[in-house]
Amino acid sequence: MAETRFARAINQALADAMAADASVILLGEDIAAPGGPFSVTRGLLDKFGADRVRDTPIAEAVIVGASVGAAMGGLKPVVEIMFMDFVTLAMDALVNQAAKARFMFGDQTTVPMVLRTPHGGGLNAGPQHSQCLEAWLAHVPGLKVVCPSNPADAYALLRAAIDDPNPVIFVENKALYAMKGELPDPPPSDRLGVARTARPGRDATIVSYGAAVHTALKAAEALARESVEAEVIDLRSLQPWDEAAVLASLARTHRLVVAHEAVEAFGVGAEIAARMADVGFDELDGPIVRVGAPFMPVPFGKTLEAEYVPSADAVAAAVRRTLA
Amino acid sequence: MAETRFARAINQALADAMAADASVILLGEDIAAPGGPFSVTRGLLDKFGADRVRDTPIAEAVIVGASVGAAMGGLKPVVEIMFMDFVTLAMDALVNQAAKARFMFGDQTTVPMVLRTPHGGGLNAGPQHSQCLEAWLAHVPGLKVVCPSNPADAYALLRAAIDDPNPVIFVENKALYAMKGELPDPPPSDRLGVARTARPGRDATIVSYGAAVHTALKAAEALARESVEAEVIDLRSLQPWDEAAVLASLARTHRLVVAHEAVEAFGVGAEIAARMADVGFDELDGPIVRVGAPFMPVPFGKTLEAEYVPSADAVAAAVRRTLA
Amino acid sequence: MKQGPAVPSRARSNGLPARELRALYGRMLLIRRVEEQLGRLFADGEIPGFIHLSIGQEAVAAGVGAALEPRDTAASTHRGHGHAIAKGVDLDRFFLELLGKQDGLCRGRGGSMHVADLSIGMLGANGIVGAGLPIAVGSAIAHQVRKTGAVAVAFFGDGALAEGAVHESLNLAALWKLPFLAVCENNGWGEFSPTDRQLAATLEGLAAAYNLPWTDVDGNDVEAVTLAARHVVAEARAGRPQVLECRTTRVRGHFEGDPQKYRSTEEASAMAARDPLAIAVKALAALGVGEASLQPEAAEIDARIAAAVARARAGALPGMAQARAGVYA
Amino acid sequence: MKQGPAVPSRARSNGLPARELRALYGRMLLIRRVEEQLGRLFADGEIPGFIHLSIGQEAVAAGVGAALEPRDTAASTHRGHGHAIAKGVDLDRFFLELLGKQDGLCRGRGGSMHVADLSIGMLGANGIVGAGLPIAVGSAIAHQVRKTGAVAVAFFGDGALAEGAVHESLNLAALWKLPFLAVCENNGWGEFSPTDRQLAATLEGLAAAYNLPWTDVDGNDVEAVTLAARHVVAEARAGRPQVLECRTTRVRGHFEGDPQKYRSTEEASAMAARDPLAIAVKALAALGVGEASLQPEAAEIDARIAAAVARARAGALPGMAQARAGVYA
Ligand SMILES: Cc1ncc(C[n+]2csc(CCOP(=O)(O)OP(=O)(O)O)c2C)c(N)n1
Ligand SMILES: Cc1ncc(C[n+]2csc(CCOP(=O)(O)OP(=O)(O)O)c2C)c(N)n1
Ligand SMILES: [Mg+2]
Ligand SMILES: [Mg+2]
Repeated sequence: MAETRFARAINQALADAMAADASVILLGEDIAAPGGPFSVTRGLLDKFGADRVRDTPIAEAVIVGASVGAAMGGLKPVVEIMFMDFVTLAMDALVNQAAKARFMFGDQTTVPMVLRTPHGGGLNAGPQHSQCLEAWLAHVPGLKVVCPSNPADAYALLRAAIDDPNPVIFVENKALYAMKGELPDPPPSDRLGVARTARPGRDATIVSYGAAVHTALKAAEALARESVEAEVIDLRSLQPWDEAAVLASLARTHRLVVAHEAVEAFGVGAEIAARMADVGFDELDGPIVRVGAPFMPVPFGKTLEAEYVPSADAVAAAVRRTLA
Repeated sequence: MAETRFARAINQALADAMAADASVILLGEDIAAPGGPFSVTRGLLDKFGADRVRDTPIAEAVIVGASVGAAMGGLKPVVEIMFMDFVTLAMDALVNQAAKARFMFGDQTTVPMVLRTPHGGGLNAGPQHSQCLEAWLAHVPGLKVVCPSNPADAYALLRAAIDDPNPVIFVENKALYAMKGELPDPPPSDRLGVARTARPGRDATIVSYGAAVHTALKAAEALARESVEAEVIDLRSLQPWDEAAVLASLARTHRLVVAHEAVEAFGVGAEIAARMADVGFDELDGPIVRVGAPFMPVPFGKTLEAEYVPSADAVAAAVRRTLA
Repeated sequence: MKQGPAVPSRARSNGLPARELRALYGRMLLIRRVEEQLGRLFADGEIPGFIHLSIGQEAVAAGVGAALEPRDTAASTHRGHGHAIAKGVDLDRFFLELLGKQDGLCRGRGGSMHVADLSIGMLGANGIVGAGLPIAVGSAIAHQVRKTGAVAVAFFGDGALAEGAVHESLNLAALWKLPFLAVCENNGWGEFSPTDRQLAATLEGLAAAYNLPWTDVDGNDVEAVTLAARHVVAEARAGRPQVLECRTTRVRGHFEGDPQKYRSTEEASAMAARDPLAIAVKALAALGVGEASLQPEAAEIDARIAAAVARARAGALPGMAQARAGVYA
Repeated sequence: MKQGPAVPSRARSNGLPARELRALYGRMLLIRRVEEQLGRLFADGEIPGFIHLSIGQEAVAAGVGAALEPRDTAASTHRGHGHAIAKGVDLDRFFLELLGKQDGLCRGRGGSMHVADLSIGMLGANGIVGAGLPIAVGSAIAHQVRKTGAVAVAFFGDGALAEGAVHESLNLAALWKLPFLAVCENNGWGEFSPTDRQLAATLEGLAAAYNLPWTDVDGNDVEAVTLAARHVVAEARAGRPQVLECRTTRVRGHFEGDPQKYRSTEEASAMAARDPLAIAVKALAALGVGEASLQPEAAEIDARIAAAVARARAGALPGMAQARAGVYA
């Protein structure tokens, strides 16, 4: 057991995966010599050499597209997109190539690549450096999407993502990079698609992922002071997501709130809510309430951004509303 | 009143908008001299000249990005992306530039552009020429998204989209291009965000848009033979969408089905369902059932694609299920 | 064959031996007859979707294909039948795919625009203009890292030069000295518009800008293409990425069914004079191989195709359950 | 000033009159002092987010800015303060924006990376590398269609040359003969990596490929930049799109707070020798304008900035309701 920061856990997962498998390579802007804009890849160039840890030009379309070709050619590329907002420049490679190659070529190939990218606000980085766009990718058959909420999960899920034969989008909330947490020794392993109960409770279920899990936990604490015991489910994996776990929780609590930092409308929470309004309908004793960012670009100004990012108060209010 | 094909109604809307406003220009691959791959822009080059009707290089990123700059510069560009699958190449321009310019520049400018693009299957065009990706764009604050189901709406909504000071994505289902319908004379005008009741009914509400409206209507006919009267709501506009109309229908029928051609998971229907599971919860007497494409790329083969595209049977079964 | 400044000037070599030229002719004829057969099947409604035929461009596929080794990889375009055949795709499974059948190369899920055969390094046709280049660049990275000794080739059309991804790819290939070859099939058209109305640049100029050796060749002369391809493939294999531009002719419409109102009759006759098969026949005659002696091979090809078509017609349709199971590995 | 082949060779002109050079010096000094002030405010935690300073690159902004008319439009980059100031942005509203205040140019919603002032044709800084070019191309289309007689300028860094959108833009501008000028600020760096490790191409070569006249200028010599810019702006205005490459120096880190471990002390001293302000001071001295006579202006600038900062600090914070109302027109 060692106390490790989130960013460092990712670094260690990359290092361990590269040590275990010579076919794992890293690509990205300023990831090699400079060690990554958030220092996530620091030291890996020295450990594994310039052939396997590559600083790329500022050219998102080709570095993601080349990752597809490299993955079809026997490598396991892990490509970094500096801010999730920039996946807009690599959507063809992700959606029309990576996601479809296995299916459209009749199961001839796999595309074992991982795209790591940070999302989320909190840095006042403004409208083009803060977006949470994971709902797009979860809508694309052939992609998997993962979003850890703590260092141990970051390690375990990244190892699982690299081992996965399919293209996996690994989303890292920037606000979590500095977070400390226990990283068991030997470090944990896991598989994709399994949720975790972050806090048990019987009165309402709060489904969340990434940094919003901590918001949900804060809300649960506040609610506990009102004798409302909210169960917090950390999805960890968004595509596939653990429908059984959410349904099982709902069957105990009969109330559902879904919380995430992404824009609420047409966000990941919509799918969770919609699915539960179908398969979980008989369990529902109150409206399904979502908490997400308002329908606006992420504002730059400090006070604006602080109001923009969904708060524990908002999550607690949502739970109260569905219990009312 | 004149019987007009869907493609022709779009052509007329473009011609009328260009005649009415010299700032409307058209951009796209093979839209000018060749008249468009689906002949939608036929004749417009002759009518309005090469300055206003421009064949572009095969370069989606710049033609959409340039449309943003042109819109900020006093023009009203209508840009065609040949297949919706290719918006993957223009997402930065749409999402980081067009959608945000007004907001992030503090209301200084508007971006009055329209992006027309066909989606949907039925042509056996395969995994990269058939996708329905509108859910992505509906998730982006600053964009509007429209998807007409018939020639009159295609005309009216396209005129409204061109008049709108915001960037509007105008989605045309390829299977509808040949569809005939009445185009009133003078042609209809409308505003964005208003749904239409395509068929009234009291037993269940089917919410749909685009080509799937016709699937829903067929399902409603079949259900009527079983004495189930389904109301079919044609959303027409997906962002913003007419929540009040859907809620009002639900308040009468108490059962909800959402049907579209896009992949069900994380699709547009998720938002409708999630919203109704919140604000419409008290009205619901049965599960909300969604009907969408299965979670797989659009397959090429005839029989596969035929099974892939959601059927009237599937919609009818969904209604029966929520009524059970 | 004209070469860019970065390649040592090299006179058109003594030419290929008759045996090799004959084999190339056979390969081109196979492509031609397959395309013609596909045209008929499409007209008869037996092929779903749309298909882009490479008639008039066979020499590029055959010549480049002949210069490649089995371990080499190739990413193709929407007009990819010739590339697949030249790389050595199984004809039965090719036709099965085009007809959307279960035993097709892609199990009937991809069709003409996605024909792939990874077992022979054919990385797939591609429905997205320009998208094959990043994939081939990535394949070249795999070759480089894994030291396979192989080369990755990207075929692309002249129209694709307007796409940003093509530039990003050329830059990366040049920067990282990848075993990469970019083959441009310059047929003068991008769909229904001449490419000179789409491009302000020439590939010669672009290659020079990226410091990539550029070789220009008559893409309808299979002997010239083969000789040039051998040279550039060898260079690429040695870590000197290359650009090969093949001037060629799109004889049919952009896709089958295209009425081609935008083309002149002069162009058609100019193209006829440049028919790659006729050029090869003439070259063979000069080497003493008479046209009559080529007949048996033609008959053989036709029989092979007929058999493939028969099998494809008889092939089972794919089932939805298996298709759905193929989304993830 | 070195010019590409497509522009008639033109000797460095006789130079600017002292009055003009002095004004340019003043503009550069304003940019420098603003940047320095921003650096301090950032270090003190008064500026949210991150900021990229243009210290060492002032001559590009001032020189190109001086060659533009009010009706001309300019799209900028993440390193855009100088461009905005040179185009004539209101300093109070600029500082208000950087501090995230309600009366900022963007009502506190955009900050440093999105400073825009449409009233003076400043189309916005941009957080996406390369994204300013398509926007400027579109602005040039608007100028062309609307016959405004104006030019659209895109500033971009050398690192942006790897982005596909830049190529698509150069091609379209050349093809459509747009009143368009691409200004590359070549400072040798893309973030923390030298651009020669990112680019296999030179802009000279690329411009030549697109048939765009290319002009190379010492980007730290404001006189040279101004003269070159006047020429290329006039050409662009006449429908002959242009590329202007300015060799310049990024004196600070990529962003404020960057410890710059990747840079050598030699580079720092080489940059010091090329300081655009010092170069201008020397040129002014040669024209008889002594350093002492420049002091009053410096004091004026400092006072102006101090007032702007004071106003910005006192500025009201933006409200969420108004922000939300700004998403759609
Ligand atoms: C990204 C993208 N844009 C547009 C298209 C539509 N399209 C298919 S082929 C083609 C023309 C391509 O021209 P070229 O690259 O010269 O190839 P050719 O057809 O001449 O072989 C176009 C525009 C596409 N498939 N993908
Ligand atoms: C599309 C995109 N990729 C990456 C980044 C991150 N980034 C910001 S500035 C920069 C370097 C740009 O270098 P250059 O264009 O030379 O401009 P300079 O910083 O030297 O002025 C990078 C990689 C970004 N903002 N946008
Ligand atoms: Mg072509
Ligand atoms: Mg730079």
